[in-house]
Amino acid sequence: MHVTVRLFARLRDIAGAGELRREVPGGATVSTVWSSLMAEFPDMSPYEKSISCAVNADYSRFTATVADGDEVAFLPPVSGG
Amino acid sequence: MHVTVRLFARLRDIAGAGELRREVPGGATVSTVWSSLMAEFPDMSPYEKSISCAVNADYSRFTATVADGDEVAFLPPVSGG
Amino acid sequence: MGAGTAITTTPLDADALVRALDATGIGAVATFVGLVRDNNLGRKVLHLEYEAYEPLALRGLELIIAEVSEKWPAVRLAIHHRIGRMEIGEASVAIAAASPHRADAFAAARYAIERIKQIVPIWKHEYFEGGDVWIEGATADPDNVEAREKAMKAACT
Amino acid sequence: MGAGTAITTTPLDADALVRALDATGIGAVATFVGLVRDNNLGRKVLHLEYEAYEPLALRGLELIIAEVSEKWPAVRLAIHHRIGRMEIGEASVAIAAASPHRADAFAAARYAIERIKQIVPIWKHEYFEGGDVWIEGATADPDNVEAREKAMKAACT
Repeated sequence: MHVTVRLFARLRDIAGAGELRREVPGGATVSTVWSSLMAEFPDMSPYEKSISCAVNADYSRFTATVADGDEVAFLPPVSGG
Repeated sequence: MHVTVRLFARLRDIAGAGELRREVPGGATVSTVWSSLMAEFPDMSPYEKSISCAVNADYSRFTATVADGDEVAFLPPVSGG
Repeated sequence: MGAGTAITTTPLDADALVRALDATGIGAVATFVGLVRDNNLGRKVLHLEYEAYEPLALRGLELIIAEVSEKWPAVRLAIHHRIGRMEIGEASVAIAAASPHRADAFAAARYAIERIKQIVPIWKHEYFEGGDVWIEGATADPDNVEAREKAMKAACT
Repeated sequence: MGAGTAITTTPLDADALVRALDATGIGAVATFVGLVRDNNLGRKVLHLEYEAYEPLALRGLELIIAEVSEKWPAVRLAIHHRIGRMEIGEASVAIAAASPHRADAFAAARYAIERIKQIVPIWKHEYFEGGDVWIEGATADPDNVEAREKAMKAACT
């Protein structure tokens, strides 16, 4: 199955794109998606501790299972205001 | 000597005027002025504990001595804002 | 730069207060506007009339600005108070506090409104359904340490 | 009534936010505006660019409004956040809180700006003299109880 990965701020800079389409195994969690992303872009590793995530534009957990067609977003520490 | 007494809000209503010219003895304090005012307008007595005063448009104390021509103001509890 | 303080009979404009402040290095602006409420202590309010001892009221506002500068040196503060007749929903007081950082801007604006209610010689005459009454709040004494501490506490400092 | 929340590329207007709020029974309006500062951590800032995950950022603002309604039921709150390029002195965020009484209006506005900085997926790209950097603040987790308590504490409640 496939998910759309959304990346922002420095993560977007590291990947060179704000949106990636990636194949993931059935039963994959957000964590699975993040791990393959780190394997693909080692420069993202420092974000392991500070990243948060969203699935289909709602706050989510890394333990959440993803489904085919989901939009999985990784959020570096925010700095709005 | 003479002072100008300034009254506001309910004190003004009680006196029927916002400005009075009154004769005071030499060496009089703000307290002296207030006492004669209460004698003249007994309805002001309830304000004894809550009143504050100003001399020549500056915050003052009841113990302050007044001089000829001074403007002595009595301020009921304030309610701005 | 407009006036940092005013006692005026004309409608207030919080935005104008903000524009009047020196904006150099500013990252945060907090404003407060007090409006005439349609009810008070269970009474249906029809309108208000504010009276001031104008020269002393202006002096009181300047004193508050000095107190704020002492406590929060980076804050620029403006306070305008309206007097005369005001209808429901109209602004009786407007405060603007600008600062490099938000904590100080909030604290200064909050402190200022508390101090206005404590020490500035302005009186509210409430006309309600069935009568009218002078509202009497605090004994105006800028040297009252307890009152000042209460205002600081409200400002969360 | 205008929108209570917005993520927008157009300049912000705190006054418009206030006008958008239901004014029934209101006695106090507190606003907060965050502006682009000319310096940060000793760097001379040239301009900023804000990026958002827009649908989630809007959801975050709505969540903050819900949190405020839960804590301060009488408060009406509006939050607009600007994104895109902003010059020094321009407003990046505007908050308006209206309430019958001032304490709640101040607290709600103060709480809101803290929560924005904690949970809303917006990122600040700082262009300064000599380079540029993504500013990274808080890990966005609306369920983080400690963060929420910190925001409540900043709001002095």
